[in-house]
Parts: sequence; structure tokens; C-alpha cells
Amino acid sequence: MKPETTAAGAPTSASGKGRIELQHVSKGYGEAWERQEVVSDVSLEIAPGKLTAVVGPSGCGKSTLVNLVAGFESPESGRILLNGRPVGGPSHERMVVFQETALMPWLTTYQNIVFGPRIRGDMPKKALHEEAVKLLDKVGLSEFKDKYPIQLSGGMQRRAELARAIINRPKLLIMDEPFRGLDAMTRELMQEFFLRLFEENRRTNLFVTSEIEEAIILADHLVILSNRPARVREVIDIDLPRPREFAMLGSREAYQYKRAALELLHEEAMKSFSEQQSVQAGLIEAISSRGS
Amino acid sequence: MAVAASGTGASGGGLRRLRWSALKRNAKLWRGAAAIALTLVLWECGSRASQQLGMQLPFIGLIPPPTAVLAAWAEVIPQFGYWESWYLSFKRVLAGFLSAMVVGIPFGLLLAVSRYCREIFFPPFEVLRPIPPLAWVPASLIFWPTNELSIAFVTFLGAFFTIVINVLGGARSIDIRLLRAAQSMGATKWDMFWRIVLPASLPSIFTGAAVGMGITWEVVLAAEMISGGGTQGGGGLGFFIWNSYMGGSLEQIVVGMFSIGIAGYLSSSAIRYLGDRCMPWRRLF
Amino acid sequence: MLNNGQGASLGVRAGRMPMFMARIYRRLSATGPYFTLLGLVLWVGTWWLLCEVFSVPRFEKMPGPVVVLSELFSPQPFLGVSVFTEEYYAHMWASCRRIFFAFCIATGVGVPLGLFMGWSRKFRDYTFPILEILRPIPILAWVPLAILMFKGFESPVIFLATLASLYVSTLNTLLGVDSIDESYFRAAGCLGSKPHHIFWHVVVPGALPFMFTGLQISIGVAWFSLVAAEMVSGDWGLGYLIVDAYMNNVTVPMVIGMITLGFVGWFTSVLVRIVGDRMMQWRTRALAMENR
Amino acid sequence: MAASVAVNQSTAPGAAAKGAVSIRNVTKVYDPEGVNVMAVDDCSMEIAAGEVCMVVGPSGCGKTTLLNAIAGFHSITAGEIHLDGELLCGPDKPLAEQGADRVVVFQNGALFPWKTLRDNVAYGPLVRGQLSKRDALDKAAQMLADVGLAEFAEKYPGEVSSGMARRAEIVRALINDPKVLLLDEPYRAMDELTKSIMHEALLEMYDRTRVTMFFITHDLEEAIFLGDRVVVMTTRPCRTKKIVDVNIPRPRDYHLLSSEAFRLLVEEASEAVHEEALKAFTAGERELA
Repeated sequence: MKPETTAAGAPTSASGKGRIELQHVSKGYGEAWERQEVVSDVSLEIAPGKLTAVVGPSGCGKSTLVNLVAGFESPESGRILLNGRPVGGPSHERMVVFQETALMPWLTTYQNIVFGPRIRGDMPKKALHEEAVKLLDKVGLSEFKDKYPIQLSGGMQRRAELARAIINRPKLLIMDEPFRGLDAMTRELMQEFFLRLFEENRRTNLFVTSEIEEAIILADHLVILSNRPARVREVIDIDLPRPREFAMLGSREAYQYKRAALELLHEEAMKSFSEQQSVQAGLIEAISSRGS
Repeated sequence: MAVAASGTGASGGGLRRLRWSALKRNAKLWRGAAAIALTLVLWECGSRASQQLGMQLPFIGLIPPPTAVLAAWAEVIPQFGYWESWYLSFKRVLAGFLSAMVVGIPFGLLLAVSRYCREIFFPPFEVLRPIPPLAWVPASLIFWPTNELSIAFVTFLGAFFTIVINVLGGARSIDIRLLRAAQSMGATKWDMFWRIVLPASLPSIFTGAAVGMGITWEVVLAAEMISGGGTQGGGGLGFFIWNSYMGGSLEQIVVGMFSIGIAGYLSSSAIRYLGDRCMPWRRLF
Repeated sequence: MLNNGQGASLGVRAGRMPMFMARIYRRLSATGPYFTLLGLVLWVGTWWLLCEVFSVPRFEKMPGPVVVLSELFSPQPFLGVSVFTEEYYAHMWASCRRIFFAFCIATGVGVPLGLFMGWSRKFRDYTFPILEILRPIPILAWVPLAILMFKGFESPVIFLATLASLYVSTLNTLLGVDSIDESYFRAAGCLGSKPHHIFWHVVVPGALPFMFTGLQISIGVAWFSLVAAEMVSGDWGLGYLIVDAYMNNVTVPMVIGMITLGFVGWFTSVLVRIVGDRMMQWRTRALAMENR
Repeated sequence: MAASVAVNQSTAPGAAAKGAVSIRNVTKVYDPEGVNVMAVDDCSMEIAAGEVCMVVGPSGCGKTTLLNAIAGFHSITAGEIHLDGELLCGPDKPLAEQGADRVVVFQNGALFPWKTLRDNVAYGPLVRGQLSKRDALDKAAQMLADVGLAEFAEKYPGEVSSGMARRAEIVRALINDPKVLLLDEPYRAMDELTKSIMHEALLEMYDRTRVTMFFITHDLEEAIFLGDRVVVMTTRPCRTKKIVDVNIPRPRDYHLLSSEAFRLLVEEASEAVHEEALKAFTAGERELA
């Protein structure tokens, strides 16, 4: 297997272009008595080479959806297909870039990046080294290859994590609120960086976020989830031209998308907010009455 | 249990880097020095009060003054017996401590990794844990053929429980995202253990080791005093103290106490140093 | 919105009874308790087989569980102590009383000391080095000095136990004050507090969690040194019971002493924890929310 | 370099004419072990009474230092700060006194976790001896009820969601009737959607009280949505770079976010903000390397 080149001239290399289908996927937790459904009958298709952004109020079950697609959990009903085949447990075909950062703190940036191929042993040493160096250069971390994650700034950590995922040549890249916790400005720079990276290779991407602007500027399709349990509330196709520029966010179309999304999301968020309050009230009552 | 490594390490490391000008302004250092000096002076005066004033102060009047202690110390330093007791105590501490590490770390990790092992082995472990290690001394004296072995066994027990609890806690609290990341990159069970679980629990292993080391010293000392107490014990610093007590040499008791203090401090610094070497990513805080 | 809220809290309220049932059901169906039982049986069984049935060399010198238990619960104990003899309780009482005094003194001195050290930089600069110099000296090394300094049997033993737990409670309280977030002090300051308000409303409650962790360790350490002290010098108490049995070459009371010590030690530490949980309602309740 | 701007922002009729903050040529130099770090350089700003002044700048640029100087947590090296014409800190008095006329709402929330929401809110009036215990608790309960937290008055902060805790914290500040409310990126850790709801709640509270607000953030949209005026700061050392007046009538709600006027304002300010962010970013990378 020849290592995939990330040269700009070959944006149509076959790997990284999986097609993911979710068919009536549901997932809940707890025994029958106190069962809570978290994901309810979600059907989605993530087209190859497209970036699908999933947006929903916090705590609506987005992370569960990520866990299901990544294979950390299995759905109770429904199927998840990758290129027509049902997915099993976690695999490097579906790499996850986690919320905050999940770099191994005891490995340097370089060691972190080569971790996956090295433990699988599916890449010749030399090719692996070359690719890692190339990737490090691409994410602008060449100088930092021997630093530990704790020595990197938030933005650098995210870039290192991206590189670590990409080197495994996944058919689907899953991003679970990858830029959460960064301050707004670093976040914007990271979004720009990620946009360039995506447009160069067009890997199939499932991008979960709670920020609408981020979703609009990055995505081809915008999936809006309802409040818990998560259902697909609406899918908006974003027809902004590629390559995208950040200035496009100021365009009229972008504002229309934003307005439409905001309407739906605000409604859902309000629902979740008021529900949170009352559920919490009930919960507290239950706990304190149990305690006394 | 994080008490052990709090203050000294930071100020010790910082000292080297400070320039002289900064040192002069370092109020903390001068205050500390002043406090220690004042304590020594008070101690000296208090102890000598009986000679000077003809009246003995309670408690402190019974303790020899620091100058007398220093004199006694100077006297024992050239003696072979004094250093031999250092050597013997260190040997015992090391034997008990190392065996506790060798058994405790794998055991703790096993409990963390396997649910069945945890459910089966943890309850008896929890039943035995509250028994103070020293309560085992007589039983172990009867059980083991030699004194040396029984001391080693009790020392082992003292450190063992602490290490296991720390390792177990550390390994159980690994961030699930790390495990998941490794999983999706295709890590086998074996990889997960060696490349994730082990390095991730290193910090707690070292915390456990530092605390365990403290307990080990206590236990060795007690065992030397209880078992060796003068008859067939093979020396050691505990014996040195007990012997001085029997011989009525108060100065030597205090010398022995400070010697053990230094020995304990040295061994915990050694662990801290080792921890820094083994965990370069933690050094950068 | 209002309706929604009521529905949810009603749901919880109505669900309480089944939840309770579900918990029992889960308890019974989980494998945990059975394995726990199996573990204990295995352990006692091994002990029994080694010491009593097969009398393996060296183990034969130790009393087996059957011998120990029959002695412990026999009205006419062959070797002097059982739950029916006064002597047993006298030993227990002697130890407990010493622990009580030692713990009270250590807490009464150590906690305020730690609080002041954490509160006032100067005070800490002056006292901390002295503590740091004394602390590495093992408690046991104080035994001869304690015997010489204090007259009688009782006070040296209490002194040693006090000293041991004093270090722990002081340092943990100090650590607790250090752990309080700077912003609480600032918040209190900008709400118009005087220093004594800050001490009582911020320093004391903020240090409680660490303090109680410290107290739990401290009572364990107190037992540790108490046993040692009783073994070296004493006329009464559980440590003495053990060493006395050893001197008289009887093993059964020794094991009884050990078991009792384990039980009483565990019980006192649970007691401290319960008091702590009571005093830190805010923490217990927040944790209950999280762990749900 | 001083960009002193006087603003005669028209505040709502009937607003209490208090809480005008004037920051004049303030400089702050940190001096840890002889290495001079200039956090704030000759910064001037006038905040009118009853105004919502939003300070935007990259993280670590020194805007928090400015807030700390007003609140009295840090001393200043040069310049002076006045509140309603009274000197807070100046050349002879580098550290302002802490007082309940300038209450801070902290980045990560600083409700005392060991007090119930009601006790938290009642804390200020109680320690100043302003109200009796009973009155303070009654007033606290009343104010909590006003923001929809009546049910939660007896809960501890750890038991309520972060959004509720943040609202209670603002109530804890407002009960003291402060001249100026200092907010230090209070919604930083929240996700976008929760944030937008929190914004509406804050605006509602503002419309009721018209308290002067000095609000630090690094989120430009948040700044424009909430503020009367947005001050963009340069990266370290902190100076005023650009001032944008937000002439959008109150009351505002989330529809504003997708309006044309909003878009134009964001466009106007974003270049300046982006430029500084890049500067801070590269500086940060350099520092790390």
C-alpha cells in the first residue's frame, strides 16, 4: 500500500472518501423503568467527500451520536453502514477528533502522530516517518515535534490531534466539537486552517458542533438536531462556493442560512433550557428526599 | 495522601535558579531561617534552664540541648557501628519497599484492568487494609523462620496496601477518551495495557511509592525496636535509638531521630527524582 | 413551557417507586455481590485449608479461622479473650479512649494551625520550615523520648498518636486553604467583606473537603502509631493485647487483636467520613448530581 | 498613543446617573523577578453612567488587568482611575480599595459552593451590615425569584446548571446596588447556544437596572449583541485600538443576530479584531518556541 500523498494535485485519492449511512438509529440508557432515550430514529446519509455538520443544543445527544458512528457504543436499533457494510467496533477507518484534546500526555507530538500506524504496523517505517514529517509540516508543528502536549498551546494541540487522525487515512473523519474550549479568536484561526485542510483533500467528514457560524462556513450539509432525544430536525444544504473564505460569512446567503438555523436552534435550545431546569428540579427533589 | 510532596520540592527546585539579588529579597527564605534559628535558641535555653536557673522546665527541660546533640553526633560519626546501622536500615527498607512495588504494581493494575479480579480480590484486600501494619509484627515473627524475613514481610505489607490503592485509583481514572482514541487507532488489548494504562498510571504509582516509602521507614523502625530490641536484632537505626535509650544516652536518642529523619528525607527525594526522570512530561509544569 | 416542566418533574415523582424496585432488581441481577462473596469465601477458605486442614509447614503455627472465631465467640474462652469477657472490652476501650484524646487534640491544634498557615503568608513562612524539618522523623523514633518526657503509661502513648495525626491534619488543612480558588477571595473582597468575614466564610468552608480527607488519613495514622506505642510501652490496649499474647506464646488472642483493630480502625474512619459528609452537604449533593 | 474618547451615550430616561468610570493613561507593568512585562500601556477610556462597555481583545492581552485595577485586585503603575469623579487609584494610591460599589462577575463563576444560592446572594448586604439577616435573606429570595430561580434558592451552586449559577452570580452582584458591574468573560466556558440564552437573560436584567457594565470578552458577536460601545484592544501591551459605537435600540433579542445592521457592525469591527488575534497567536507561538 503506497502511502497516500497529500499533494495538492491529487485531491481525488480514493481513501478518506467513505460513505456513511445511518438508518433509523436509536439509542437509550438505563433499565426499562428509568430509560432515557438519547438518540431517537436518526437517519442520515453522509455523502463521500462532503462535510456534514451536525448542530444541536448542548446535551441533546450529539456525543452519543459520535460514539455510535465511531463504534464505541452500538445502536439499540437501526444500522450504521460504511460503504454499504455495517460498522462494528472502533476502527481506524473512522477516526475521531475528540472534544478538548485526547493526545497522550506522555508522548511527544511526533510520537503521538505516529502512534496509530506504529501499533498496527501497517506502514513501512521509512514511509511512516516521511509522512509524519510531511504532516507535521502541514499543520505547522515541525518545530514542536519533540514537545509534549502540555507544552503546546490549545490551537497547536488541536492541530496535532488532527494530524494524528489523518495519518491513519480514515474513510471518515469524525470531529466532536473539536474547537470547543479555545478562545473565540484562536477558534476562528483554527476553523480557517481546518477549512484549507478539508478543501485540499475532501475527506468525508462528520463535524459535530454547537456553533452555527462554524457549521455554515465549513459544511456542505447542515443537520440540525432536536432537543433530547436527538432527532433530525432539518437538513439544510449550504450552497456557498468552494473554496470558502471567511468573508463569505458576511454574505447575504450566509445570513439567510444563519437565520433559518438560528430560528430552529433557538427554539430547541429554549426547550432544552426550560426542560433542564425542571428536570433538574425534579431530580434534586428525588435526591434530597432519598437522602433524608 | 498528597501531603507528602507539597512544599519542599518546589522551593528546592526554585532555589537553584534564583540569583543572589533575588535571594536577598526572598522573604520566605529569611523568615524560615529565622524561625529555625529561634527554635534552636529556645530549645537550647529551655534545656539549659535547669543548669542556669536551677529550675527544670517541663518537657523541654528533659531534652538535651542542641549543642550537646551536635557534640554527640560528632562523636558517633567516625564510629563504624553508626554507619552500619544506616546500612542495615536502608537494606531492610529497600527489601520491603522493592518487594511491595514488584508485587503491588502488577496486582493493582490487574485489579484495575479486570473486573472479575477486582470483584474477587478487592473485598479481602479491603478487609485486611485497616489492620495497622505493626499489628502484624508478632504474627510475622512467629510465622517466618528468621527475624530478618519477618521484618521484611511487615515492611512489605506496610507499603503494599498503599501502593495497590494508589495504582488502582490511578489506573481506574484514566481519561476514557485516551482509551477510545487508542482503540479506534487499532490498539490491541496488549497495546492498551502497555502503551496507555501503564504510562497513564505512572503518576499515581509514584505518589503511592512516595507515601509507601514513608510508611516503610516507620515500619522498619518499629520492627527494629520491637523485635530487635537489644537481643538478636541485627542493628539498624531503630536499634541504635533503642540501644541509646537503654543506655540512657539522651543525646544519642536525638541523634538517632535526626539521622532517621535525614534517611527518610533522602529516600523520598530519591523517589521524587526518579519520578521526574520517568515522567518527563510531568516535569514541565 | 410551564406544562412541560411540570410534566417532567411529575414524571420523576411518579417514577420514584419503580425506581426503588428497579434498584433492588439491579442489585440482585448484578454479578458484583456474588463475586464479592466468592472472593471472601475463597480467602477465608484458603486460610482455613492452609492452617487447619492441611497444616502446611509454617502455616500450622498460625490459628485458622475456625479456631479464631470459636474462641472469639465462646462464652468461656480458653485463652482469655472473647466477646463475652470484660478484658476484651477493656482493651478496646483503652485504645479507643487514647485515639479519642489524640484525635481531638491533634484536630484541635492541627486544623486551626493549618488554617492560619494557609491564611497568613507570614505565619506560614515562619512555621512551615520547622514542620518540614520535624516531619520526616518517623513517629516511632519519638518513642524513647516520649517515654522520658512524659510520665506514666498513658501520656506517652497519647503523645505519639497525637503527633502522628497532627502532621497530617495540619498539612491537609493547609493544602485545603491553598486549594481555594483565588476568585472566591476576590469575590468576597468585592462584596465588601472584612478579613474576619473572609476567614469564616471563605477560608474555613473552602478548606473543609481537604481537611476531612486529612482527618480520615489522620485517624488512620493515629491508629498506626497507637499500636506501635502500645506495643513498646503500655499496659492495656489492643496493641498490648497482641504483643502480650506473643510474649505468652499464644497466637489466638493475637489474631483476635488484629481483627478487632482492623474493625475498630475502619469504623472510626467511616465515622469521620460521615461527619464530613454531614458538614459538607453542598459537596455531597453536588457529587450526587454528577454521579447519577 | 492615548485614544481618549469622550462619549455622550444617551442612556435610558430615568437611569441612575451613577457609575461613570474614567480610565486615564493607565499603565501596568508586572515585574516578576526583574523581567518587566508591560500588560497595559497608557490606556484611556471613558465609560458613561449606565453604559454597557464591551472590551474585546485576544486572551491574555491585559484586559483582565484593567478590570482587576478597577476592582482593586491589582495595583497600577501609572495613570489614574476615577469612579463618578472620585479617585479610585492613582499615582499616590496604586491599589484601589475593594468595595461593593464595583462588583465583579468572574470568568469561571465564583459563587461560594458551600452556600445555597440564597445565602450567596444575601452575603454582600450581610457582611456589610447593611441589612439584618432576615431582610437580606428575604430580599435575596425576592431577587432570585425575579430571574426565575425561585425554585432553586435553597440549592447549592453545584446542584444547578452553569447557566443558572451564572444568573445567580449576577444577582449576587446586583443586590449590592453597585455603581458598576465588572464582568470578566462570564460566558467563556459555555457553548454558543446556551450563551445566546444567557445573553438575553443578561439584557433583561440590564433593562431593569441600567447598571453600568464593564464587560470583557473575546467574542465579537457577543460584544456587539450586548454592548452600547465596543472597545477593541490591541494585544499585549493592551491599548485601545478601535472603538465601535453600537446604535441598535434596546430591548434586543436573538433576531438581532441575523439582522443587516448587526452584520455591518461585525464587519466593521472584525478586521481590527482579527488582526490582533493573529498577532497574539503568532506571539504565543513564538513564546512557546
